[in-house]
Amino acid sequence: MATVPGEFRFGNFLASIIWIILIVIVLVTLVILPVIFIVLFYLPLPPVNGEILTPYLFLSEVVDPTRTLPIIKFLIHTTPFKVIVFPGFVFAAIIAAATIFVERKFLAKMQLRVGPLYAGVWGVGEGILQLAADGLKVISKEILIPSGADRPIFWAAPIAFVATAAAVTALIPVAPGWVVSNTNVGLIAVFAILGFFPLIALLFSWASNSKYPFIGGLRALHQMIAFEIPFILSALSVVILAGSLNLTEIALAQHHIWFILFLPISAFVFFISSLAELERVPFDLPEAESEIVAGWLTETSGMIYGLIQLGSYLKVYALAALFVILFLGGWSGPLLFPPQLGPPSINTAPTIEKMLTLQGFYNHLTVNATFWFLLKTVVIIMLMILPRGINPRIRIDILLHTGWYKLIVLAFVNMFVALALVYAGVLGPGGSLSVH
Amino acid sequence: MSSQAYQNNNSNTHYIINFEHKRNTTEISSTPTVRTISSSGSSTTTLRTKVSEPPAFEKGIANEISANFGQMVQVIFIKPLRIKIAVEPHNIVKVASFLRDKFGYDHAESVAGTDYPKENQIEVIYHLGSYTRDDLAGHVLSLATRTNRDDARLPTLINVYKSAEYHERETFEMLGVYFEGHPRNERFLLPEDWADIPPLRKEFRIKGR
Amino acid sequence: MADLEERINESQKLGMQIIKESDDDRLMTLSVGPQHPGSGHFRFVVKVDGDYIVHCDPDPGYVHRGEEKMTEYRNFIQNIPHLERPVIHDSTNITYSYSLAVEELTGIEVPRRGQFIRAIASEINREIYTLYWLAIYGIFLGHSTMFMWPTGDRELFIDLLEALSGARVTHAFNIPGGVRNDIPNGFKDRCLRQIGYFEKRLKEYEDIFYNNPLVRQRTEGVGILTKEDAIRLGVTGSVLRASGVPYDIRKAEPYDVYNEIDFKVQYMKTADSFARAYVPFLDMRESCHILRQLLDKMPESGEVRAKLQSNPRGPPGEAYRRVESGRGALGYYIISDGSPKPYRVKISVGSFRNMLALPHLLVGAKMGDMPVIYWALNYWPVEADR
Amino acid sequence: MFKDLINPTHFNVLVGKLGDTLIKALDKPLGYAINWGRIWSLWPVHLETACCSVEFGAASGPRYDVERFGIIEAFGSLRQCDLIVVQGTVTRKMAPRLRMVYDQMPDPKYVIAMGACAITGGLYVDSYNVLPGVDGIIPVDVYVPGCPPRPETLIQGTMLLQEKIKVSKIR
Repeated sequence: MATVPGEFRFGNFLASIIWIILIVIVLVTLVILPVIFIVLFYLPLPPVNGEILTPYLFLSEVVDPTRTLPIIKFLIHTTPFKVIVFPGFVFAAIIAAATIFVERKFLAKMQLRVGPLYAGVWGVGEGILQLAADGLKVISKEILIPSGADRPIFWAAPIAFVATAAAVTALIPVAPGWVVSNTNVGLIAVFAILGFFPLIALLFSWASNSKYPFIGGLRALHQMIAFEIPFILSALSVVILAGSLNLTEIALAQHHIWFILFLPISAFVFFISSLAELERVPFDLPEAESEIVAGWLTETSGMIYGLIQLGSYLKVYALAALFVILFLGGWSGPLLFPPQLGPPSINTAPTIEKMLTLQGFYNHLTVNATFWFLLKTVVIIMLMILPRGINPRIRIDILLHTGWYKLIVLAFVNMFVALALVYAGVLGPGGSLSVH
Repeated sequence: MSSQAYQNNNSNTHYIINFEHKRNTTEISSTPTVRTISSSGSSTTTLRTKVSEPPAFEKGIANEISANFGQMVQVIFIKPLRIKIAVEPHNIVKVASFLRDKFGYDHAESVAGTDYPKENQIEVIYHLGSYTRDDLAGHVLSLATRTNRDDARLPTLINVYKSAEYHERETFEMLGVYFEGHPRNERFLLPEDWADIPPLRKEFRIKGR
Repeated sequence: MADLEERINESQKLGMQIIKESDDDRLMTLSVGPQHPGSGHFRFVVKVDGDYIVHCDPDPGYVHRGEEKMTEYRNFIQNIPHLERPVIHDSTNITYSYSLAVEELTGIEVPRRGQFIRAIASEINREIYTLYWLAIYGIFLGHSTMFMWPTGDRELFIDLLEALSGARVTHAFNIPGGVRNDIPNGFKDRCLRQIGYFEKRLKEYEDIFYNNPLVRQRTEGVGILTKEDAIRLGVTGSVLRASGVPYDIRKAEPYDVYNEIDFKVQYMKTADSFARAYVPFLDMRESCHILRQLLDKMPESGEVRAKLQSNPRGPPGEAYRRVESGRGALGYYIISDGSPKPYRVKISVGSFRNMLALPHLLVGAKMGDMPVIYWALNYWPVEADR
Repeated sequence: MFKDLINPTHFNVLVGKLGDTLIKALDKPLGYAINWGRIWSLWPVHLETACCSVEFGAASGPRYDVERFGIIEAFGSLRQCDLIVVQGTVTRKMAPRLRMVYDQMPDPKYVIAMGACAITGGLYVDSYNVLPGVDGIIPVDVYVPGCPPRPETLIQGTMLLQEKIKVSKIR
């Protein structure tokens, strides 16, 4: 409801418009242009299709469309882009944000209600901006640090939480070439990083210096340690079949037959222990509301809470993607996308049409791989959201009992099946069914 | 039952409750029966008729109690499903354990304290019910005692009826009746910093009235 | 050991005071306070040794509003609105025994149709209360769907009572002398339709909650209240019936029209938290059955309310009447001294009596069992504090 | 809109509206966005003071579903919450706890006094243990009358609070 300001005069209105135009001119000339020049003149620019990219060439190419595409293609393949945008943080953050929104709507529909509705009312859809609203509010809230709290750890732990979650996403290959770090020991690196989480939970709860977080932190520690071993054992049987630790090779090994057909039990064990790692509902003990007031998150307020929530949903994406790579064959799937977007035209098509069909830029294999990878990850994420609607929280000793006794045994069972397959020569290195 | 008068020959205090209501004269155990719940058909309710003969079953229980305790127990009234007996404070524990063991009144439903400033007395009534005996299922026996209002002290019935623990504690807080032997005669429902007199006493006026 | 002694006396010389590590240092005292999501308006201090609860001390009184004192300043009819506030979602039952006691004192006789409508309203209110209790029990177990489904179905019952009395929860419908007004036409088949739908929904509750293995794992064998303990502690209602004592006031001391209804008292013998959670569920199913009988036995026409003089009063005397509310036997002990205002009203509620079982059950239980045991006692703090 | 142009007296009002939206949208874009964020994600603290909590539970149920407005009720710790709904009577024993909860909450916090007892002591104004109205201990933003207020009234109360936040200055 716009209220008419008291003493409004037309002159003020005009003055404010001129004032704004002035600010824009000043900003552009004094800030933006110098930055561009510095980037162009000081940073060594890479050669693009044969010629050294001089600043002037770059500026002229910005105008000529046929040249912009190769530059973009070049920029995309550099590592900073991979780390920040595609298979790295922003991609995972977008999926994490989508997971939060979908979870609230999905849960609401399961509970016969509507879920966030009015947040994005400008015709954008029925609640799509709810996440933006939560984010903005959480950013703008005051951060309360309890009096006896250990200040440095209190600040470091949430940042470390998000960092480790992002680190896990960095190791996950989304498409054949698209992985941040294609190390040969990819799987072990993932488990090493996942080992950080209980440490961070305990450090943070210890630093917040109050009773309920302390209990929550201990529970987080017990829970994650108890479920680390079946987690690794179930992945071990995949390594036996795939014959290598490198995640890309594991995904490639399942080109014909996904490992879930051979290792259903260890897939189940992997899924259950990833639920426990993520503290999802059946294993929601570290932040059990009705027992220990939001567990180790009790003292988090404002942005610290925001960071931890972002980190935990990044972890949801990371572990879902890990499940997809280990058991559902990563990005293997029927080819759905045409080799070129446009008609099979000759090279001399006008530049605009070439640009529209993303001539030098569109690679149908990558797009197809990413599509299938995303499809499977979304399915797994929905599976991870489902138990929150139908299951209660279990008690800490039942949790530890299932972790130590039941899941480890199950993980072993499937390992024998894997070994039998390898010795029978069906799969594994040199096996009849295996890829190479 | 307008004004009850029951005497207690060993202590010379007379327990006479006389309300201003002067209508009917003192009767020891007149039992105005309001409603006879007949099991058949509609429940006929007789309006305030004086039924001289109280129901047999309750009469039997009351007689057995008074036979066993003679003068110590005073039967106030016997109504269908309700018996009220009055006991001296110092032998209430004996009567209570007798009731529990002999008759199977195994739990105390509630402890109601009432303040009679005119007689300078506080009456505490234990409503005893029975879960074990089926024929006693609907019955409630009110065990009443009276204590002086100024230093109200009563022996606790916790050892006989564990279920009366919180009720007695609340009566202490609300009426100031100190229960000897009760482990925790202290603040229960009222705020910690309650400095006023026990609120359910008649001279405690609530604001504005 | 010698140097330890030496160091101790030496430090005492310096004025330092060393306390030997007693039991208390190992225990951590937690206040499950009025703000804790695991305990509504109620606080209990819990001493925890690791994951086991060693000592529990309930501290009610956060919603003590002095109902009993206020009854002495209002006449019989004026007490109805504020006497139903302790359990606004079971308001017909909590004022039911008050009306019965006042009728016994003042000698009013309730017409037959009024008694039937009163019984119908109290059964619907029992459903509303139990559904709210079940919803909170779900959220205490972390089962958020189990909060939403009963709360949703409860709205339909609230519509029924809203048609009856005009208000969503605080009906003030049950007054000494009968019922405030007659039922609207079409109420009967609307009620039957709702009961039919509800019985199908009860089946679904069983599938998602009661037969859910995780819920079973979490509640079975937790907080065993043996039959002798239940009787000794004097608990009442579903807590008592879950320990194997088939005691229901509607059967033991039938009031109004309940002696014409044949229904079975639902009870279980396993005496653990699951039994205490399942008995209210069986009660809900049984009260659907009762509602059907009430609806077709109700006389078609007739008065619903006895003619009352302006300020009903009766000869001095006392009355103690009880009713089976959602939380067990709910009794009113009213002493009248002949004036229209009651001389003393003592409300004996089920929650206050069940509270005694809380420390008894929590000692020795695990931290995770705390909400499971606490809310299975069918405890509504607002009513316990009165 | 066009009709205003013709009538000169309304010209100033039209321009006023334009100027106002312009100033608000541009001068404080960030503030406007943050206010918008706070409006659509009010997280109430889990504090039940008395019998109105039944109606607050019904409000977060499927039929009235306050989560449409971004109000999620199941928050454990009060560090993450920014809205206290005083659900009913505040007794003298609950008052210090209520004040303590209010102080523990992070800064942009709002209070809705729900029910007649929270506003003025309502039905229990003459009881010896009840505060006549909660304004004495915590500053109240929105009063929601009723005993208990229907969930629709509660939602209207939250919408009033949202209007209040929309025009409030960014602290």
